Amino acid sequence: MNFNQTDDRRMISDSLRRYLADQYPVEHRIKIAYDAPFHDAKKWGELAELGILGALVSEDQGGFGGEGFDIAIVFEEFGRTLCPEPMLGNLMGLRLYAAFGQSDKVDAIIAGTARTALAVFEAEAFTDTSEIATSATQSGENWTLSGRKSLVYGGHAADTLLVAARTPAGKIGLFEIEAKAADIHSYAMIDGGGAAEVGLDNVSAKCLSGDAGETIEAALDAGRLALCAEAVGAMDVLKEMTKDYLMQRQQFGRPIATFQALQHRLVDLSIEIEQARSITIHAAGAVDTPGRALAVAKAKNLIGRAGKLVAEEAVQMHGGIGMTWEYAGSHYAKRLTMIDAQLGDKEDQLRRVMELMSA
Amino acid sequence: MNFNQTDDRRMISDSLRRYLADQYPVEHRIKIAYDAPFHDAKKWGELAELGILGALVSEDQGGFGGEGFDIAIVFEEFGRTLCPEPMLGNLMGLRLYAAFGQSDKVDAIIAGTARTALAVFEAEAFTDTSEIATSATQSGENWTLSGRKSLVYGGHAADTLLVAARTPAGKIGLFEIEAKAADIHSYAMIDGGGAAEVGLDNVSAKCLSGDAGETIEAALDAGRLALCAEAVGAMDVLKEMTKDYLMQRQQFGRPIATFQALQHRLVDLSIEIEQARSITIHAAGAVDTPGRALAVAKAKNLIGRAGKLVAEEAVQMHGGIGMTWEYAGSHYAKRLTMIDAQLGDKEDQLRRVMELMSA
Amino acid sequence: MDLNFTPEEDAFRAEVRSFLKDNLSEELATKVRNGEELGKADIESWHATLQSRNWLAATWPVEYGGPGWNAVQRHIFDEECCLANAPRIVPFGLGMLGPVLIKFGTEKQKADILPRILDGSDWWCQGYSEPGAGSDLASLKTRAIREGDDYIINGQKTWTTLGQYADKIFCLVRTSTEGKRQEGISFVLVDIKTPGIEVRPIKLIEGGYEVNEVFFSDVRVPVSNLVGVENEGWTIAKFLLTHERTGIAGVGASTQALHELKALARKLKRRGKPLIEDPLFAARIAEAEIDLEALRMTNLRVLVDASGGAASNTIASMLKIKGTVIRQNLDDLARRALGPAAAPFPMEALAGNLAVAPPEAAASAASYFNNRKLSIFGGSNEIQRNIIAKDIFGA
Amino acid sequence: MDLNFTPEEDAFRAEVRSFLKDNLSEELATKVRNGEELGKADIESWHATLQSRNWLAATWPVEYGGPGWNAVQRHIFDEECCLANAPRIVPFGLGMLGPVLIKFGTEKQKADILPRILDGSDWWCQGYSEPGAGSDLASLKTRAIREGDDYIINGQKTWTTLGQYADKIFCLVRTSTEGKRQEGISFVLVDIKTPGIEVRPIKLIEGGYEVNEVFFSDVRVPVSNLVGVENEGWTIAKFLLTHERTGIAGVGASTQALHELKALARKLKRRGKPLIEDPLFAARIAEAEIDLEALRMTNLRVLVDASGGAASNTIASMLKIKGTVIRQNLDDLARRALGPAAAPFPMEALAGNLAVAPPEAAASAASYFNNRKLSIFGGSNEIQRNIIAKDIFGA
Repeated sequence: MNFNQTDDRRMISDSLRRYLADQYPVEHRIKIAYDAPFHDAKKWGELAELGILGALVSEDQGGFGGEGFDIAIVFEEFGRTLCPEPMLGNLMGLRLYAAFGQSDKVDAIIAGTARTALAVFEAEAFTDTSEIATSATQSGENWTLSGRKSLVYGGHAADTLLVAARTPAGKIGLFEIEAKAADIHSYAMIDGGGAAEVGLDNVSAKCLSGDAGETIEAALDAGRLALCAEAVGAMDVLKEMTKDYLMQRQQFGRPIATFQALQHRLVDLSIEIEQARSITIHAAGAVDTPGRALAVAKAKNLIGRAGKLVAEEAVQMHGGIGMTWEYAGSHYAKRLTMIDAQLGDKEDQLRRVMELMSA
Repeated sequence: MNFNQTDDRRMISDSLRRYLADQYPVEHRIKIAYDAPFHDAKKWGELAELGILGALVSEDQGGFGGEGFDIAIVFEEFGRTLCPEPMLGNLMGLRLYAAFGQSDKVDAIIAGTARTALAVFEAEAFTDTSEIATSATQSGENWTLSGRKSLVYGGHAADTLLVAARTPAGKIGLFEIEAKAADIHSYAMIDGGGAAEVGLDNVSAKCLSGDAGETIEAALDAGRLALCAEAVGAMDVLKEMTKDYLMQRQQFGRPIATFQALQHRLVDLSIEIEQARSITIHAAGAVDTPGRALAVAKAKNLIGRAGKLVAEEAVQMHGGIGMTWEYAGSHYAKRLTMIDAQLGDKEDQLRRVMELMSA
Repeated sequence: MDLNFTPEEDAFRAEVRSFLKDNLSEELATKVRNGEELGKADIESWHATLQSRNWLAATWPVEYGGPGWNAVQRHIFDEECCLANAPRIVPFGLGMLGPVLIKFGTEKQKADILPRILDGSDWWCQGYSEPGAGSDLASLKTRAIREGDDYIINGQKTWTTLGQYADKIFCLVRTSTEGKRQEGISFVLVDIKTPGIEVRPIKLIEGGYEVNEVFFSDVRVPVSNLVGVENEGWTIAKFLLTHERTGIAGVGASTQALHELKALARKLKRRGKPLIEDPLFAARIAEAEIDLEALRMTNLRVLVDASGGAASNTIASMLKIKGTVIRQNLDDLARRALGPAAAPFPMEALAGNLAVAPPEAAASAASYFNNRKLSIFGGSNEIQRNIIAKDIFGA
Repeated sequence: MDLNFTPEEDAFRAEVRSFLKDNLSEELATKVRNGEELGKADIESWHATLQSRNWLAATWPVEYGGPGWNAVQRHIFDEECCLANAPRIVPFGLGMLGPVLIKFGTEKQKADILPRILDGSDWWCQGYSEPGAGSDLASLKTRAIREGDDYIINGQKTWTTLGQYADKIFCLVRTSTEGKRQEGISFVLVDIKTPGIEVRPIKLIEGGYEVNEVFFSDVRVPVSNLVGVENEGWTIAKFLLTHERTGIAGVGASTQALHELKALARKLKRRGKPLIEDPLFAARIAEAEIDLEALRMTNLRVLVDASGGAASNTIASMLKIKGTVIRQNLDDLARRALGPAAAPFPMEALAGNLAVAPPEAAASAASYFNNRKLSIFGGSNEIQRNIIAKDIFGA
């Protein structure tokens, strides 16, 4: 047992941290994350050059990483700077392209010359794939898709979309479409970054798999792990900001950090953050094992709880300043809150744990 | 709208408070509550003389009270002194005897010359009556009961038992048996006072009603209201004890009441106690209305949550001394904790609220 | 003990309900229900509607143009307004300055100012908090130095709600630096168009604009604009802190939020079934409903008491804490009911022909974030706990 | 990053498991599982069993008769013992005094005392807390006054766990009242049969008897019983506070408690179905399992670190807080699983032919109440928070 990062990972993590600190100072991040195109499109190639995308898939699939710990280090750094680049959608898409042997696409995405996103969820199927209504119809060799996909992360900045749709056989298949063939409504999210609604009206598609349910679940779990790691990075920073604020802010003639009630509350945050870090490590170690679903569900549940606590307590302990757009802490708090809602919230994950526990 | 007690109720409440303070000082209570017969049998007649039992049923049923507020004032005083007399079982029994027009019994119980208890729950039917397995068999005019009743509060000190049993028609009937006809195993509870397991092996019984389910529910709700009021009384006292302890106990050279973290925690207790008081008033006002079930379920849920918080925080803030048998506070904490388990705990009550809410 | 409203109170409720039914437009109620930002015109027109019935200044005595209601009536009025999705009355003139003038103002001040509050001529805002003096109000630094018949004011106020619409601002300013911190503070009325005043918007966490910074540079104000006694403004500040705090629990607003939440949970589907049938989610709604039921009763206990005397500071602080916790929990549940669809900015969620969320819930995340302010502004919940602790421990 | 145990560690685990299978009697394991009070003989015989394999003094170096395990091995051993329902090792001689002597004792002390701990000749207990000095240990008042070659000890200790079985007690006593409160404290060994010592039982909240008061009246102890330097006992106290705190999280015990809880929830029925199918109850079990999973990993992170260096005080305090909260939550769930059947005293619940509760759960309420001590004794969770806060804020 060993909790040290390998040298390779430490290098990626260090260089990514330096790059993001340099290129995404928080004022810049706040400026770009809420206005179209909701990220800094020019930077994508540089991130690819740093090897970030290659780190997300394994060597035999064309990358040079792909383990849970690789995903975690990339997204933890993203969390530290609230980087709004559409990495989540590309992570999930990349892993699906890789799983179905689309090596050209994998190479292009790793090189930064193509971007993709995964379109799974729908207004009445936000938490699992069982209620997917988008349908795939086959006519000879040609497939077309009809339906509506919701909250497609990175869908605003993708060349191709991977769409989960119900096949005539009743299975969940995975299809690739050109983004421009769909009706795409892009928007900013309240915590920054973009997503899209995707309307599909007989859109012509390429079938990657007619029975992709379990593979899609694995890609979603990779995404959930990424969100956990992102949250850990954001929590660390927000906790530090809160601590600094408490030490600097004076009330009743002394720093409010000297008030025991606030001290104990910050201690409780710190404990939950350690727990969040631990469960994320646990999930990262399990993401390629049979224990994947349980470990990831556990992690995202705990992250959801810890993130909410950290966000709410940080804002409360900051007082008014924490309520302002101008103060970076408010954006960390929003991100931590809204991460929970992505790819199934803490109660959805708890339900998975309960199901796997009683099985 | 008016939150003052009537003069009659204030008189009962005042005289009961004086009586209990005089007769059940906490050292005495701790001595009697845990050893057979788990209460002070000599005192029952005096309580009856004070009019406590008469206060629990209405005038047209032979008493002189019977409203929710009457129940509440009696049990709040019981809670303040942790009085271990088997009043809960008698309350529920009395209301059932009254509901089914057994005026001789009602009179005897009010006079303190007879005691009863309600035997409803079973090992696999602890929360509602739907799973009751105890069976009633009719042969001519004669009924016999067979089965096993569990946690019969006051069953250790009753002359007659009212037993809920399944009739041949599949309904829940209510039957009266002589206590000595059953196999009774009495025991102390960890928070004081007694209860009994009741084995029934073809015990001859009198049928009060062949379809008593809803009436039994109403009696149980009266019991739940009583438990809520008892908890409010106990919480008030335990909070005061905790406050006094914090002000008197010195650590690091000053009273621990000066530590802000502890102050804020005692404030949070105080708020929950006010909420508990309010929801109990709400339930007391609703116990004879169509809103009874919802109001009582709400009250007992909140009481369960508040009681646990108050008990755990009081022990924690006392430190070691709160862990000792000798210190009265530990018995208040136990009572507050275990009240939740009686007649359906906070989650059982929450389930009732959910059902009534969605209906 | 009698938990029923009197027949008179029931009749009053019916009267209010019927008035709202006839006078609150569907359009305005929908805006309120959907959590959309109201414009100045929306608010002014609603104030005028209420004033047409003499119901605008709920806490004012009849002689000054109020309806002369007692606390229970005010509670009923508030509850009905919330249930009907009426806009909240902007409190700075009506709920704060009005009562202050009625108690501390000169006859001339009352005669000049009160009617203009009622008829909407003046929109008042509040200049209390400062960057370094939020919950610790007594440490305020904005100076007013006497120069002949004027004060010259320099300093900065912040968190001035709806200051962007205001004609006037009432301020706490420091007129003396001697004595204890609470001494030397005065309560002064200022025309916001006076030279030297600048109002700058503060954008809040969710992206909305409702509070401001107000800067004072050599702002000249006639001494006749002083309310009460110079250097004794702290008395007025304390009066406002304890005045009419029975509405502080927000029971009406939370009741309406609970209604909306349940409607939403019946409408939205998860795993093929209405969300309200999900036991975990339903359990949280039920607990919120129970907490609110208890708070309603706590509030009524205080109200009925306050109809005769004054509510204690302690119980008011309890109502503030629990009321905000409950409201924030309801907001949290509404946001979570939507799942990921809560994420887009409200306007973007509804734009185009691919709306992400139902209109009445599109602002749920924005409301959740915005309402984090409830436990911070107006004396943070930490300050409220300190107040209660002082009462409990007598320290 | 590698979250797997090494093949050597896996082999070690198998070895421990097999030893427990062969050497832990069903009868003793059942007692432990059911939460029954263990007698002195139970404990002594189990200690002897472990000592027969040289596994009793887990933290001692080989030269003193320990197994020489590293932290990960100790963790594996502890986890397996918990899962097998082995009795906990009584720590006062083995986990506390032993390491103190090994670090601070004279050669004679080590030679005289350590073997008698291992072979069970001496049962040690701890004389730390006093009525006025619980979490604030430095304020202790028990005096030891030098008289020739003896100390004369007067004072009172409390919360002395299993003192009723003890032959010896190690105490912190005040040998000087000069300087700071932490100065002037000494660490002294006392034979509990010395004239002037009285051990009185303290009955705990749930009715059990495991702690005591120990009174000292002119108790004469040879100066050679001093460990370390006179007036520098605080160094030893601090050493003990930070020594081997990786077991502090109680991960093994909580894991076993979770297993038992799930088994119980599968066995008990509510509304005709196993309790584990009740979504609200299952959700609480699931959350407890998640928290424990995270704690296990936090603990391993510390352990692996500690195999090389020392665990930080802060993280040890975090493990204590979270570990006790999780354990207390599991106890709470087990108690609630039983519903009202948790109420009878354990012995009464099982008496007669009308047993109220399953034997393995009959003590669940008693355990719940007893384990409220976990967050109080050994430095309350409030003190742990103070320690962490000091680290965070550097104050």
